[in-house]
Amino acid sequence: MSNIILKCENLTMQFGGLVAVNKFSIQIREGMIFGLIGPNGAGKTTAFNMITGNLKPTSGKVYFYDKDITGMKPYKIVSLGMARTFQNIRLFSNLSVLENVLTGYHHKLKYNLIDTILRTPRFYKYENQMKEEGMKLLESVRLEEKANFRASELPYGERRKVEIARALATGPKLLLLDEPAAGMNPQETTDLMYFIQEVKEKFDLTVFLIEHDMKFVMNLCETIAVLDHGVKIAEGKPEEIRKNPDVIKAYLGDINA
Amino acid sequence: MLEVKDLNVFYGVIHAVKGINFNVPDGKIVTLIGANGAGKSSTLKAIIGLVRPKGEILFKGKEISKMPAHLIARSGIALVPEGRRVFVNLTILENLRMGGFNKELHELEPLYEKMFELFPILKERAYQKAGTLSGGEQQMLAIARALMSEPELLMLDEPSLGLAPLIVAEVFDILKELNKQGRTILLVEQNAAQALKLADYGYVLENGTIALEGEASGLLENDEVRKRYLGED
Amino acid sequence: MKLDRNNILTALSIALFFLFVWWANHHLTSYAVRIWEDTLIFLMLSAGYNLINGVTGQFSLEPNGFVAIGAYVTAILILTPAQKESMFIIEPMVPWLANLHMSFLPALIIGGIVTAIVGFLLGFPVFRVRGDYLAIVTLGFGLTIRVVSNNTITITNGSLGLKGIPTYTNIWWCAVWVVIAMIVIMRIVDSAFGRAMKAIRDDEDAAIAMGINTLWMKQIAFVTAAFFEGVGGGLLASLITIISPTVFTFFLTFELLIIIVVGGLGSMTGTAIATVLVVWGSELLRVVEQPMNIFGLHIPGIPGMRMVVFSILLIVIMIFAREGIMGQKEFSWDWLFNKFKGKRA
Amino acid sequence: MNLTIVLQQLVNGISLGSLYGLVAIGYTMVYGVIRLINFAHGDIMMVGMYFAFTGIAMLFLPWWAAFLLSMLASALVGVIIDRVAYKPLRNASRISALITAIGVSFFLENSFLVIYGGVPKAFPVPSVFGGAINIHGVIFPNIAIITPIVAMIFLMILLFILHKTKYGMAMRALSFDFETVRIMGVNVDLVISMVFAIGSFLAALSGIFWAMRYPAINPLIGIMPGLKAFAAAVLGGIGSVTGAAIGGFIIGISEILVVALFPSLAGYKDAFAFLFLIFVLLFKPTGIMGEDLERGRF
Amino acid sequence: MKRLLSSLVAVLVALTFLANASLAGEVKVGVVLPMTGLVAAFGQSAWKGIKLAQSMEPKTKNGCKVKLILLDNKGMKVETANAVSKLITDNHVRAIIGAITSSDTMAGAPIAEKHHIPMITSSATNPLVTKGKKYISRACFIDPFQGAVAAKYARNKLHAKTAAVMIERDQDYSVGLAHAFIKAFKKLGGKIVAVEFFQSTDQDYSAQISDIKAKHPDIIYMPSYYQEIALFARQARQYGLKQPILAGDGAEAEALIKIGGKAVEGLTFTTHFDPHAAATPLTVKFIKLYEKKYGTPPDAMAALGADAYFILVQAINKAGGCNAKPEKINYYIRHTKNFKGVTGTITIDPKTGNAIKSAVIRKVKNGKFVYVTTVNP
Repeated sequence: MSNIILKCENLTMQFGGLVAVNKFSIQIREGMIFGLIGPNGAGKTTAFNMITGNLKPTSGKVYFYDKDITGMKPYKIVSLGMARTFQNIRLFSNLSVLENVLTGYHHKLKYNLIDTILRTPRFYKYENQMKEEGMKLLESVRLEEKANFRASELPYGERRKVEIARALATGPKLLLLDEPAAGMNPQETTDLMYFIQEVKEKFDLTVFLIEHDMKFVMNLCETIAVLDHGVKIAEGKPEEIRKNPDVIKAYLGDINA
Repeated sequence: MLEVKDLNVFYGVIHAVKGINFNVPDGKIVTLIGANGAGKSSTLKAIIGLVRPKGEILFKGKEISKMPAHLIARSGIALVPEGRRVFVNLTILENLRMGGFNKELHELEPLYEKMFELFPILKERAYQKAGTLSGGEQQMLAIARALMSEPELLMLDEPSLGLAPLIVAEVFDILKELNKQGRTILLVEQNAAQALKLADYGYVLENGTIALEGEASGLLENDEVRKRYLGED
Repeated sequence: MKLDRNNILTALSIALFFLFVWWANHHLTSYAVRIWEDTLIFLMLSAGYNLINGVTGQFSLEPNGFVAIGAYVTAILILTPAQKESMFIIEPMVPWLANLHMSFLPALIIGGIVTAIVGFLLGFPVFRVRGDYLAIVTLGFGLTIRVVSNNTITITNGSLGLKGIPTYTNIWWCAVWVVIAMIVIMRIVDSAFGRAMKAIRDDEDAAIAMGINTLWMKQIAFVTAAFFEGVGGGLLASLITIISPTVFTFFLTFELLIIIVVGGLGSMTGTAIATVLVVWGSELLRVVEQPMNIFGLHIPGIPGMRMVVFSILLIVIMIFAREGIMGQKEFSWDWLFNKFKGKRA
Repeated sequence: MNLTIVLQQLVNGISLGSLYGLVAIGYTMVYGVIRLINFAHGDIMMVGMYFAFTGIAMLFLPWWAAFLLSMLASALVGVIIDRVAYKPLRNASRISALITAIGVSFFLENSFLVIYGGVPKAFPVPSVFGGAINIHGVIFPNIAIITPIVAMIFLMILLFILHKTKYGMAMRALSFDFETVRIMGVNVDLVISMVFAIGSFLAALSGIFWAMRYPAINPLIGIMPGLKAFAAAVLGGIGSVTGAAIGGFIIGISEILVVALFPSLAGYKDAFAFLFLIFVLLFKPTGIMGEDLERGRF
Repeated sequence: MKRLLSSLVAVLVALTFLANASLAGEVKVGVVLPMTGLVAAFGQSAWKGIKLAQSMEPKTKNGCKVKLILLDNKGMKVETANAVSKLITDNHVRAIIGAITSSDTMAGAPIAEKHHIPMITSSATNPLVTKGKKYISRACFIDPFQGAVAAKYARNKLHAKTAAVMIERDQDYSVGLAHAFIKAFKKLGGKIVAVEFFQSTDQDYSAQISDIKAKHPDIIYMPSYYQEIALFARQARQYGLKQPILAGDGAEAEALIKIGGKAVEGLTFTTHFDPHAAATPLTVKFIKLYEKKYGTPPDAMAALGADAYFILVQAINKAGGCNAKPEKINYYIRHTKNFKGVTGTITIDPKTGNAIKSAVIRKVKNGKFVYVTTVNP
């Protein structure tokens, strides 16, 4: 039995009178790929934002390896080992691919401002070390040839990969992916599926993802939770979810239609 | 009804649509399918006049590619934009009114009634802000808003995006119904399977050019399409 | 510091720059030297401003406030106690300031440090808001500084201002400080800190998600800018020998804003080019106010036309060259060599 | 400090506040629609004053005709500014548009300086607006009473336009989404021109009342009220018309009352509006009536 | 873009040469005035006076044209310094008239001093402007004198025991003059019961008025500029504040009466000259020509500007006309004695460069400025 890496207890988020997420609880064990599905506006991204610290939950708790991280600043959560991507890929469009990845190392920067201004040997040592690591990371995701391209010059599918690589640079144990397959055709989606699998093995990750593409989620995830109108209506293995009457009623409809 | 000849769209140096030709015959549903970035949305934007294209666009035989967007819209084309883009700060009724912007006041009442008949959910919440609607309901509103101008050609940009499979089915049912009533529809979709099931004729866009075209039913059987766009091996 | 090609070339060009300063000081009219002094001070101010506004993308309108603080601190420190006593006719100066006196360099540095501290303290409240709200809040700060300097008579002498400030500033002081400012700022830009700042500019939420402490990065940019704007204020105070609250109006901020936008937001090279263009251009535009004879046609001088033409030029530049001269591009030796070899940068 | 004086100051503050409010509405509407801080807006106030001055003192028109013509001409100036200087920059970065706005502001100030000279002109105040009423020793200048009434009337008209006419609806929709409004068959440029026309019309109205209250006008007179009106717009929640009016009232009243109640702080008056604004923004970063900046408003 | 810029620069450079191409046989005089910016009104007035003076006396005694080169300083210190520097080293002027405000003048002074070019200011009244300077002189009296004249008049003629003072906090002119008045008024046994502050851009004085009203002073002293004084008077009278208002030379302008209307009736102020109690023949001539050219009587700024010009031309003539050396011109400016100028008889103290001249007290009566009395130094 492996450790529980992420635990949410009764997470609730209220915007004015609207309850976006209501008493959301899940447990994710180390090494698994966990999927969260649900229609638009069901509160999936809100749940994500509460976990990563972008939003402070109205009530409820988030634990990362038994450590209470509720309401902690996002950049601190990152340094604990949690990284994320965004629904509509948010790269630093004016930076190069390599520079995008290097920003991921920032929270463990080993030289300070004085080193920067005086260009001490320490600056050169760690700057070069970072760049080497960044290139190695890009090689491992087969993007090394694009290292000096501006992020905005890449095609869509590669941008998603860069975004994942950038998240990997922060050295996460848990990777959160917000609709990674959005806007991709079936071929690209299949590629991405293998890519996530590969990355997960290579970097020894736990993955938590939100997705719309049923096939993608069903094939990739070991456990799936379904969110509807802010409430978790089901959780289980893919085949269980597929057959769950509540899910069919609220979300899937007649899947063969 | 609509003839597109040698259409090109440029964004600065990026050549998004590279000389495509297609037709939308009267009373039919035509669909454009393809991957993200293939040029589908750009084509729709070029037709409605939101981007300035090179080439010829004939609507009911009249060249419209040089006209400003609001005049194209008035000539009888409506677009349901990608991501719905209802006016969240306006009420549902006001959204509909915006759709019928160029209608006389007395023409509006019967149109409202017609929309409420088609989409009963909108009637219940007519005086609420559109921002309070769920994603599926917003999609309904966006379609109703487009229909308010009584367009001869209805264009939809990815209406299924981000919706639960259940709602997607509902939306496509409505499109089928509209078509039955005689509305001509140009549909852009990534959800190729659903779109082709609905449409009469389909075009497959790849990198800004038309890679394949044919009867929708034929495309559904095409191996290449099955592999690349329906995700079947 | 490594002795590679780029560093040697940089050192050489700095030497060349100082050679130019030496030449200018000896061969140009004192008017031209004076405009160069203005240019260099403005370059320092805009380089700092560009760090916060262009590189970090925080739309701040603070410079006139910071320049004022630096100018006042430096001026108070280099004025002699006797001068201060004769100047403060309304109310005497607070005693601990009245008797402070020191030489120019420490006064400049203290001016910079005090400004940096103010910047640091100001950063906490203002960076709670973003975008246009940040603009209005910092604009309010500049205004507040002016009002405060009008009213804290025992420190600033109110609207009477500080007069007879010793003239230490010359083109050498300006040149050395500009080189320091440019080196420090460009080194910050070309480091992990600079990358983090640009990341914040491109997408702040994504930067947060990368584990970047965005408040801290904004603070580094803001405080660095404040330091150099403070030192620039000190140089300015000693150059014009008299300061009062009206020296540091919005117009100063707007001029700097124009410089960094015309040069290209985020590009220090662009800033340098634009500073020269704007400062010298504004001087050359004096022509339009003079009576002229062009091909026998006599045009009488219309006072005030310079500002009309200046504003029209500004609008035209914004409409037809909105990315500025350099965009976000930066001059570098690698870029030059690649260009030389005909390679893609 | 007795009650009568407080009352008198309150009337004063309301009247000043309604002038700020009228200008703030223009800021807020333009910002709401094209996301631009129209720095030249305060100068439109000045333009309105000079047009009215020209009408009365140089063309010898009856005052009401001069006022009306001035407001219409200022509305036209607003539209021209948008067409010439801002429209080409619709898709440019916000900062380039902002700098252009600063350029337009400089242009207006300096060209009026060249045309009319920098020497302040005495604004001819029609006798209807002169004089004062004395109620039990409390003196209310006529203008201080008329101003808020006129301002309220125009605010009501504006709210009617915004909420009950289709072009008003289009303005509200525009603040959310340009392209979608366009594909509804709406001539977006026309609607934006209307926004500028309305904003400039109200700014000129405010300018004329300002000039009757303080009948000395110069080409730089619009700067300070413009900045304060902008602070008022942000305070009220930029993008909200009612918010702008409320913000104007708050700044006008508090500015006058602070000086009245704490005369020693009079020197800090100009900073006060901004300090107040900063304070409010720290607790409610979107202003009093404002919603999230990235969403549609009005 | 680059091509556009370079051609722009080329055009500008070409224009500079055109503008600088000058004719022989002229004496160049620089003029630095705020023609734009917040104090543009004063600069524009002074320029009118200077231009008219030049048309009255366009040549030196030996026939050289006096060529005026006007540079705008926008009312800013940095610009003033640049302008002075440009005039001296670029245009090679032999003397400079300007600037208007004391602080702008002081920003330009060190440069003139360094190059030994005489600079004569028409209206900078702060005592520090000429202090310790060899090449800076002025055509106007200084603040302590004017403040004392006002205080004396208030105590002795108006028999005021108490006074309220309205100070424009961000104008050094106002602060300095108020300071001089308060000092002198107290010395003469008077009492200051209220000191009120306001800002240049303020247009509403109702709060200050309420406060003054509560303190019941005998007079109100408001050393400010005409626009503020007129607006203050209007509001004061509207709110029933009836005490006499006393002001300084900043009040003198037609606009005061136009803006203030009935409210400024009886307003009294210290100033430089009165056209009706004509001090010199030049006064009469100047006023006549001025009214003919501009349609209004000259204000103090215009008259002082003209005096600065006349004093300068006289000094140039004495120093040799066409070939006058700047040092020599300066010598004769500083040794101006009993010069019958527009604003009265002017003597410049060779040691300090300050003008020794009488002050005039005028008041508004029936919508016109009338002469009250002359106070000699």
